[in-house]
Amino acid sequence: MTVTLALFGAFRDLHSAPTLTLEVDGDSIADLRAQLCAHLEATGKADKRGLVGVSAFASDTALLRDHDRIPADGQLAILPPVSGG
Amino acid sequence: MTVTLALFGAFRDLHSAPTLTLEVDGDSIADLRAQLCAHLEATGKADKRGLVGVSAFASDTALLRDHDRIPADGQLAILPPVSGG
Amino acid sequence: MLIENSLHCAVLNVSEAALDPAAALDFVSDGRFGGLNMFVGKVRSQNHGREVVGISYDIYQALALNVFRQLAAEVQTEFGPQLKLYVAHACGRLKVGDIAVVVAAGTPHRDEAFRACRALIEAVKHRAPIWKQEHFIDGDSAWSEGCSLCGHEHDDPAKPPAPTALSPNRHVHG
Amino acid sequence: MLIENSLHCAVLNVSEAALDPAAALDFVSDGRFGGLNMFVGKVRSQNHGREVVGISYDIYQALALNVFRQLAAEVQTEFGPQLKLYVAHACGRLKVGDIAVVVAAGTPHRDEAFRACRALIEAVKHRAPIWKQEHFIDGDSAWSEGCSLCGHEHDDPAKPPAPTALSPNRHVHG
Repeated sequence: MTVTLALFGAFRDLHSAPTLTLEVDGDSIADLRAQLCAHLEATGKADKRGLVGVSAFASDTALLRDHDRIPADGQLAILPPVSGG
Repeated sequence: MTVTLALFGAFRDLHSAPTLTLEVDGDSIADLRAQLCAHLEATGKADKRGLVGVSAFASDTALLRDHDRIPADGQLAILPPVSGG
Repeated sequence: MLIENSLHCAVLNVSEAALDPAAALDFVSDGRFGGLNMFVGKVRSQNHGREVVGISYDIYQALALNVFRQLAAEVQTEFGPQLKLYVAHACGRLKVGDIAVVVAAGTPHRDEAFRACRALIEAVKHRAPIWKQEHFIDGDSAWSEGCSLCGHEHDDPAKPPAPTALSPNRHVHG
Repeated sequence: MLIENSLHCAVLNVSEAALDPAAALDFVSDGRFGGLNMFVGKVRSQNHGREVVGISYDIYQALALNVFRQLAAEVQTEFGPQLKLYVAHACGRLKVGDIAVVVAAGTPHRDEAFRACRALIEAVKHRAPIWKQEHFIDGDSAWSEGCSLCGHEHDDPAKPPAPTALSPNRHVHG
């Protein structure tokens, strides 16, 4: 499925757009996480793999855990460790 | 000596003036405390004796303990239990 | 000793000036400080189940200002010199919703700001020469029971009344 | 569920509006409440020994508002329905001294006001989808290390970097 991943914080540096579009084989957040790491490695951004490992995924309303399914509309966000306030 | 005692809080009800003048035999705060109680009893205000027991005495700059001397100018205040804020 | 300009203390007669929380925040702000905490005490409409319409504060002003400075110095001793403190208390008759006291602390980090502000308002409540007279809706008024400033060292010529379950705020010789 | 009108949440773009502590105090005021506590977080000029000239906050706004409501509901569960809460966070580029976040709590008594305000700012700092990029005087910028929102239940495909003494704020899977 096609996933559109909104980018925040340190993931803003990945590229100039505010989202990253990715074809994901599988439907779980764990699948997305693994394939995002592979994508980063393949595109010369292996330095961000560690950050993916400590990042969460979320929709507008909730955090998504690794066993959760990717939302049907493929719209979600990757949230690196937060530092508000 | 002549003591002028500024009245605050519940001691405001003692009479209409903001101070009470008292002749004290002795020079310690303990003397003042005992003679204030006697004065209250003699003037029909024995109901305030309990309040004197939990009250402190002070000058503009410091609390005075029972073993302290009454300031030479005889100016001090009686402080019932406080309830600021 | 408090560093110059790191402390603001005031007693304000309500007929002349109202307490100003914005001024408190401004005062404790500093380019080095990331955390500001402020406590605002207001007159509330109920106390011990009785409806309150107002409170009169009686303050021994000269001593109160000296006590505020002393309490602030103690807080600064605990939290260190990177600290600005503000304390202002209203004197006179207030109505429900009016501000009785403003305490604020500014520090580099938020934990110290919260703890310093809390320490200072607790000290002001328990140790400053301030008395509260509540005015009830039925026309009755009463001076609040409070915290005794007596030390433990003296012999009382008069026995203090025993605290009761009806006077939970009474700290006899506390 | 929060009682209607007992919670105000906002994310404000600094190009459009500044945070307003006075509005926060007004919001959490109530005739029943004697205690208001407010935390104001400001951009400070130093962090980990480096001179900071500004901070950019990046916020996932839709989720942040939902998270603020969830965190406030948790605080209300802890402290009860006699509580008003306010939380507002700035989004965009701030300079030293600008306000980044305002959290306030109003309650009948001061202890709950302090504790509810503290609980809410801690939750906002650790759990809201907000990211801070510090701008240093030498022209360098860096996203702050922060608190991971990952649960502990997943198997990481990539090993997280170990925390080091130089990154005391890093809570890996915290």
